[in-house]
Amino acid sequence: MTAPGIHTEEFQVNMGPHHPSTHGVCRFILTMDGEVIIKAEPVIGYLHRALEKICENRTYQQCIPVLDRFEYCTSMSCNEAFALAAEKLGGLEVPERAEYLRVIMLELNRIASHLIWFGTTSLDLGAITPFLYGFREREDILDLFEMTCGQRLTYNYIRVGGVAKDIPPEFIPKCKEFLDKFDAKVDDYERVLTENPIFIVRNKDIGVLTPEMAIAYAVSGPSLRASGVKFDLRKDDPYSIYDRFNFNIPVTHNGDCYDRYLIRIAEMRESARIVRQAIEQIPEGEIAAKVSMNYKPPEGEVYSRIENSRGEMGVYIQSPGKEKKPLRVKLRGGSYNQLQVMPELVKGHKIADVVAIMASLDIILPEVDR
Amino acid sequence: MEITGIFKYLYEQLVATGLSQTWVEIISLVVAAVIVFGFLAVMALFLVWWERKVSGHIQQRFGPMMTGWHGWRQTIADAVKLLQKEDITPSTVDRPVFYWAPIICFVAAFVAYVTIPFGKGLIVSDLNIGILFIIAITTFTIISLLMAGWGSNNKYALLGGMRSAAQVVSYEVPMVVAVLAVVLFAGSMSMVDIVQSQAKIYQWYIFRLPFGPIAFIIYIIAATAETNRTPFDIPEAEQELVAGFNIEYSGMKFAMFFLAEFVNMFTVSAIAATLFLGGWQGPWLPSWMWFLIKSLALVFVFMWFRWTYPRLRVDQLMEFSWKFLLPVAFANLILAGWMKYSGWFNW
Amino acid sequence: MGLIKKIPVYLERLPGGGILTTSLDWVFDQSRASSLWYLLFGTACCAIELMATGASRYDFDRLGMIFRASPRQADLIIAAGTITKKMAPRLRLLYDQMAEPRYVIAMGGCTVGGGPFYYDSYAVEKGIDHIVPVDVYIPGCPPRPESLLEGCITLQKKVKKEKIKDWS
Amino acid sequence: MDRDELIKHLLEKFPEKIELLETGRAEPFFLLKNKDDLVAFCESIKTDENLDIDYLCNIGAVDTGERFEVVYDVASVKKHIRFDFKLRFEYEGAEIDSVQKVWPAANWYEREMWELYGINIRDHGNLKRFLLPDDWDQGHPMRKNWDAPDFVRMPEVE
Repeated sequence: MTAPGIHTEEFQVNMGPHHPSTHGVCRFILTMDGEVIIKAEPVIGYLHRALEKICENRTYQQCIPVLDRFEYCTSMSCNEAFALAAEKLGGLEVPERAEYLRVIMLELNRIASHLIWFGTTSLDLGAITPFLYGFREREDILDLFEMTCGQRLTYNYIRVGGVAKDIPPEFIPKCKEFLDKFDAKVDDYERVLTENPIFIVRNKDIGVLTPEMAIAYAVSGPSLRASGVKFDLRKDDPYSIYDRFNFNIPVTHNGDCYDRYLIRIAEMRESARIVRQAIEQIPEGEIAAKVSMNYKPPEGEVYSRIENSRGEMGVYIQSPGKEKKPLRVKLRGGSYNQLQVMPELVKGHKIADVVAIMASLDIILPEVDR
Repeated sequence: MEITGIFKYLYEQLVATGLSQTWVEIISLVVAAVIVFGFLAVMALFLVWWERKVSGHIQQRFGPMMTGWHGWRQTIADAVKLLQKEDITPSTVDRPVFYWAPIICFVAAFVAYVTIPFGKGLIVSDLNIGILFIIAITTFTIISLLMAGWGSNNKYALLGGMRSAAQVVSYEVPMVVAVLAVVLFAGSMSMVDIVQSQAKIYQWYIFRLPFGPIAFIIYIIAATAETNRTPFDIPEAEQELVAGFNIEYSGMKFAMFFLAEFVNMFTVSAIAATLFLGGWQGPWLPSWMWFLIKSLALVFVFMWFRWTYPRLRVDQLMEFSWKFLLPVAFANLILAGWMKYSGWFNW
Repeated sequence: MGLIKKIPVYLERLPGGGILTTSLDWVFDQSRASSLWYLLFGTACCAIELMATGASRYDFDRLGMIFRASPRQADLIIAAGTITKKMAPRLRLLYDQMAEPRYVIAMGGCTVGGGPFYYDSYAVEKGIDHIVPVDVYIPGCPPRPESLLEGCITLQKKVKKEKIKDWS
Repeated sequence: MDRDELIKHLLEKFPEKIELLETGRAEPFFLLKNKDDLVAFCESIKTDENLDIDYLCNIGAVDTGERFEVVYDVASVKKHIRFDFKLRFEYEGAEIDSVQKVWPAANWYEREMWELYGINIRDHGNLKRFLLPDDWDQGHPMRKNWDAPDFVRMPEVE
């Protein structure tokens, strides 16, 4: 690229671990020729908190609060993944009302996580105001969560065998009120960013992920659906009661940053639809099966996975039988594989694109480092 | 309520004291410099506070509230705090370059006000090459950005410095061509003549269709790039280059860069007001008040840009300037030339 | 900085100089307290609460605190989130790069004393006070934005009590 | 292709190599007897056109107190198949082949297994430390018999 006579050598830049744009603490060693990146090597482990080792010394109910910190943007889905696995192990039956409460909380948490993604994506591309708008709606959802489980971020609400508490009477009206105004708000977001020429120019054909590479690197979730593969665990490997709601799966085909943006905006609307249907159909009844504090599932192992806002979140549990603590808990997050594929996506782009690609893949580091 | 009278009265007093002519000149220029410097320092502090309030209300929050009514003392608190900060000069730094960069940036920002007319007769010295002088001075900021980038001996600062030099140079050219269109019509480069050529409201260059509005828009776009503001704030893009060229500066050196940026913003909008919106012309209110209203309106437009637009990538930014802005600016200049020659629009 | 440290010594000798130093103290402390620029340093869940506090409902900017990306211009580190053994030297490096009157808020249980990762975790630092000197501890996992704001106000009170003489 | 067809298909394809573990759940669980034909087994299930396993969900190592186990959870995106299989081998000489050539996603999973458990991965490519601090010298922390001076276990409370 440079004139033949001039001697130029590569230039190594250290992006992270303390860097305003990397989500959490991830470090990239970028080997660059001028502004163009030749090789990017992620260095992780700055948030490795040994969650799996902790879960080996906890009973099943005690594991739930530890797993809240596994993926703190959507803690509900971490609880759900673990609870599903533990229930499959012991063959527990979850009452109807608990299933509905779980779906409502999961989908609200997916919207909240997408709003965090929407804020940080616009922040990374330089537009600071959409970050504030995204967090304004998220505060309403957090009020709903606070009403039921008292916490804003790490809920410890979905337990093995059901849910912790029933929703207060004013939850449903407040939730309806939020849902009614939410669609108009998503139109606002679309007006701010979707047709914004600078946003389009910064995201079109940047970091194109081909379907083959996506499946080879086990990328899942919105990033996989943006590459044209219609694969959503809620429809293809249905768990809990997702087969009772009708919602569709947004798919686009050219797999660049802009498509991943469009997919997540559409998913926010779909989740709102699911929550609206779940509120109408929610039956009465008790909210948790009778599970003792030191619940001892029979000997065996299971890998159960659910659709999280960042892809497939899987929990593998092996129980030794007569113990109240699991022998081994292996956690799998969606960002783990997306960060693994990122060096391939980043080659040949500029340093400003690394930020755009990372924001569009919605990578956060607790899922990667566990 | 014209305040030019006060200066005339002071000048006569000075002459009456019987000092020699050169001494009188020196003293009057020193007094003018101190007044302009004081006005601009206060204006910079006000602009910083105003930007935080405007950004707050655009983002549905309050902005500074705790220091005085609606936080009016906030920027004073920031300035005094920056005074107390330890002024770190890292050991590996290229000492003279690192030391002089903020000073050049600061001085360049203030010297441009020599030929800007604040009101009727309120001008430090009315050079007949007024606008050319201003454009020449404002390009000094490139040198200071490069010096800051190179001097801090930090990879991010170097990247930030290189980017800012490339950006300001490439947006200088369309800006000059846009200003040339106005100068062509006004017939003189002195700022006072330009303002006087826009006596009536329909004579403002922004309303001189078709070349006026195009020149105004090109000027505003180039001005946003000139002052490194979004959507062109590549040099200190927090997300990519941590803090761009001023990554190694702390305490008073950083404060100089920070204030210079806001003074530059006011300079650019003052020039735009003088060239396109008829400077201090305006009914009823005194002339200097009109000048302030027009400049602050344009400053608000710049702030508005910052809090709505994302950031462009470096190569897109260069492409936009060379491949789009410059051809349009030249076409506009030719159009202005034809309009002037054909005399159709010469009202 | 050097010059400012010597002012109180000269002022004391003047008659009535004491009043001047106290009023000078007041001006410096008020300005330092009401414009604490915090460094963008969030590692884990508390970083999300830090962002939520920066957002419109619990706005940080009301206290005059804006985020700065470079440690040189920040005078407050809010250590938000778990500090693992691999991250500890980075935190110390950032703290050393900050300009002199600097403060640290330890936000969240993990930074106060290991939090939920105190038992059974081989990779988490049990609290950060042996890495950086901490001024205000905020318990909670993650602490609510109100408690984070209350922590900042406590830090402001502490800053308002400092004297120029005993600057390090 | 539902569960019984899948089990019948796999059992006839690899009669003596694998055996079904009774878990009574939707996803069948197989045990690969000999760990040396791991790569052959993975390649055949990937290329087999009516299986088409192209999506590797997860690789997890387990230290059951007396031996190692490595669990592979695989799935097919197109055919909606999902099943798991695992290997069992003793502590000393713990060494398995890398399945990176079959599924590139395995790279980091194997690297993590090597770092936290000490299971050596043959011809892996870049077996470097990436989760633990660079100056970590206290062995492989995820093993059951691992201990360290500042490692505090939660006290039993009844």
